[in-house]
Amino acid sequence: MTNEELKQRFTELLPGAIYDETGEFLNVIINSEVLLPFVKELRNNDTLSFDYLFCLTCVDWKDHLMMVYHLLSKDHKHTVVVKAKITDITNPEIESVSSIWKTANFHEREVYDLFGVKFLNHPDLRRIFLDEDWPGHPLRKNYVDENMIEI
Amino acid sequence: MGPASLILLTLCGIAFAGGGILLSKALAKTSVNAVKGLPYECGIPTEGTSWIQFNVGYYLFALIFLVFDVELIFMYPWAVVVKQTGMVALVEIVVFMFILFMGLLYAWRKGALKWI
Amino acid sequence: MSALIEEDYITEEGEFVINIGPQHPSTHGVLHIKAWLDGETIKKVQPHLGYIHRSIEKMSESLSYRNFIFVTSRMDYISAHINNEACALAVEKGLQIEAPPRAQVIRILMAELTRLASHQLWWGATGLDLGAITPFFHAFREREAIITIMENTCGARLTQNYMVPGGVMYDLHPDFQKETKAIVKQVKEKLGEYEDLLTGNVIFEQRTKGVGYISKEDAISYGCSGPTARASGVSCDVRKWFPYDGYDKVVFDEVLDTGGDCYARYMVRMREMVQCCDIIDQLIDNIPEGDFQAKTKNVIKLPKGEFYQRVETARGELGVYLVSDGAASPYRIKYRSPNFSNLSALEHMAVGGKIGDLVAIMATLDLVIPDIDR
Amino acid sequence: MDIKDEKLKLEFPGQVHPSADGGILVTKLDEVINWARSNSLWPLVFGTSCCAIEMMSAADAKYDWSRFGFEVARATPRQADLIIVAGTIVMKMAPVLKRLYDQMPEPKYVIAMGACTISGGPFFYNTYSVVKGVDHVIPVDVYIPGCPPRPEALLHAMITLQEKIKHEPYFRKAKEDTK
Repeated sequence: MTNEELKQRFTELLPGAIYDETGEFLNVIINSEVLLPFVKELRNNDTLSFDYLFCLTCVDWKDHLMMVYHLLSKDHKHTVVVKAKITDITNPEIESVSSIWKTANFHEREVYDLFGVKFLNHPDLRRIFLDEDWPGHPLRKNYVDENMIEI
Repeated sequence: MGPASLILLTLCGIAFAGGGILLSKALAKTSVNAVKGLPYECGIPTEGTSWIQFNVGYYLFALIFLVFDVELIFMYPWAVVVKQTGMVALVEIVVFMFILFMGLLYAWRKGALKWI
Repeated sequence: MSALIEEDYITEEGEFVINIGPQHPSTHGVLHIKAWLDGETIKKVQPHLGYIHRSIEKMSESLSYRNFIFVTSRMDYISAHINNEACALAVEKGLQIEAPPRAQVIRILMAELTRLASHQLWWGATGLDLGAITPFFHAFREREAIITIMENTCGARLTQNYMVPGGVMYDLHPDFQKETKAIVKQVKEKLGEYEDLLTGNVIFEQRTKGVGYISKEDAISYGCSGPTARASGVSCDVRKWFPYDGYDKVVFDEVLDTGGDCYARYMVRMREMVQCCDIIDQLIDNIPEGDFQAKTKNVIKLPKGEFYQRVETARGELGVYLVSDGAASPYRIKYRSPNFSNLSALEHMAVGGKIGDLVAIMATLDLVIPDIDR
Repeated sequence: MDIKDEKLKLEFPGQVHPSADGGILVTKLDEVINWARSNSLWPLVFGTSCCAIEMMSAADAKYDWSRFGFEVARATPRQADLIIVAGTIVMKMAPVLKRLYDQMPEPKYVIAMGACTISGGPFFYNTYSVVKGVDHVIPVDVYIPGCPPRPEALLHAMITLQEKIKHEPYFRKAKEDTK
């Protein structure tokens, strides 16, 4: 399906979505509360069937966190990037999608480890790279580390 | 070939083995630290105990091995005298091995050899 | 797969946990796997990562667009060229420039040589893991020859920093073509020898057939890519789906298998080696003339926005997600590494199997640990 | 680029040991022991990242470190005499490396292979999790620069280590370490 059809289908599912086509893929920007039902529909709907989540990450824009989900449908060969905006920076929280795509389990643990975003009802939310008692979350822009030699 | 040479042989054995160990204990420089005595498990402190119940299959395997090990021990004295005794010894050993072979078949049929 | 044995002899209070830890010959690096055992059968597998987490993504945020490329060859160092090519392509996508045709062909040649050398190292290491010492020495004979060819052109053996935004750093070594033809011919002859050593071996087949099965849906759901996914029938070759650098002009077919077990993953990589040789044969004789690098400014500044570039490394799909806010260094870079997702499927494949199967599964997953930890 | 200077002057944690001297008989005995030891150094199978591949190339037929007696690479520290730290050591890996080093029997030696083990290498700036140099964790005998160093460089480092072992005092009285 082309971007127009996709956009038209998404507005049916979620009227409040904002679209951005400047980049290579169609970006759908929604806020983090409505993520899970919307994304579950993307996965289970036969005409959309986004079954391959190939990149899940987070970008720290200083005033808000943006969760980015790159989705591809193996059957229909169309791609969409779902961006969930988390406004609460102090303790960011979002629904976990690991029940839909099993690859999200590890990716979400990495985002929790490096960004501090808590994923609700994630099966096994532990820090994946750093020790449990590591102060702070390194990839946040406000992360400060005294023994990191910076240039 | 009297008892003297036997005693001499055991003494030399003990001296050779004991000497090696004592020499290395005296000369070798040893470093003692906290983790030296602890078990090595890929660089991570071990977790939990290994004193737990494990599958009975392992015990059965060991048992069957023991049976054939002992069988071999009986063959040594047999091999020494088989020349003098002639055909009778051969028949004896065949019967002996046949009985043990039937034991193996029984264990096999009962599934003791099925690896867990 | 074989379910757990019917009655569970183990009383629950004694859980037998072993660490197939950071320093272990079969983990090809510092991957720590905690395995809960019942006798020899694996009940639960839990990979612990972070023993080689070198904070590459934090570091890339402070490097310029020319420097961050060469950090990625320290991530998946066995397919270093292809990693650098991914970053160079991402920057070119940002600048909307194209590498000249000669540079594109050189990039494809170097990428396929890297894939060949990487599969050979994987083949030697798999033999080593499953108890055969000789494949290791046979594999490194061809691999050393390929590395010497690359060394003559790029100057480095393992982490060849050769790809720059806009093309490649230098031109080819004068007798690059002659040597590459010789090595490709040698690899084609020796592949028969590889087959005799491992593929036909009865012990190898018993150790890998039916072990570590993963179905097509699970492979997609776990995000597997590369030979690991193609062995379960998932068509995911980035060179076919999203061709880059002129891969659409090259005739080769995507190697697919429906076995889904360790033996299928092994056979997919063996047949991929033949595909690499075919690609190199097609291109080695008609490398177009012209300059090997497009003009770019000294200090590269990408326009504000985000760019995603995918490449097919020897282990799967490497994605570079580059967010730039117009400054001289990237605002945020996420490397979607193939081994990270392939590893997440390890628990699905290993539970129920034996300890020896876990080693066979890890060998055929072809993991490179710094690519997982970044 | 304002690098804070006082942070860069990390103190050099290693010590320098002067070589010893002694009579004819004792030196001859030392030579025999050191000759035996230096020609049968068993490395531990320990590679964290890229340098491990160059170590494999050195172990392989073309560069072949078994010409110098290094062929037997043991998987457990209990039977290894030498750790070739091949690759970056990060903070989560440092206690593991220290534990492996402690569990090795005497005499044990360390070769720090690659720029990462000397000073953190390419991961010196802006990294929060890398140990800047492996001599913060374990005492090192021979350093090899390079990222990754060539197999010949690794062989040269091993020969240097063998030279160092050949001069090690065993029965001879070692001079007091001049602090």
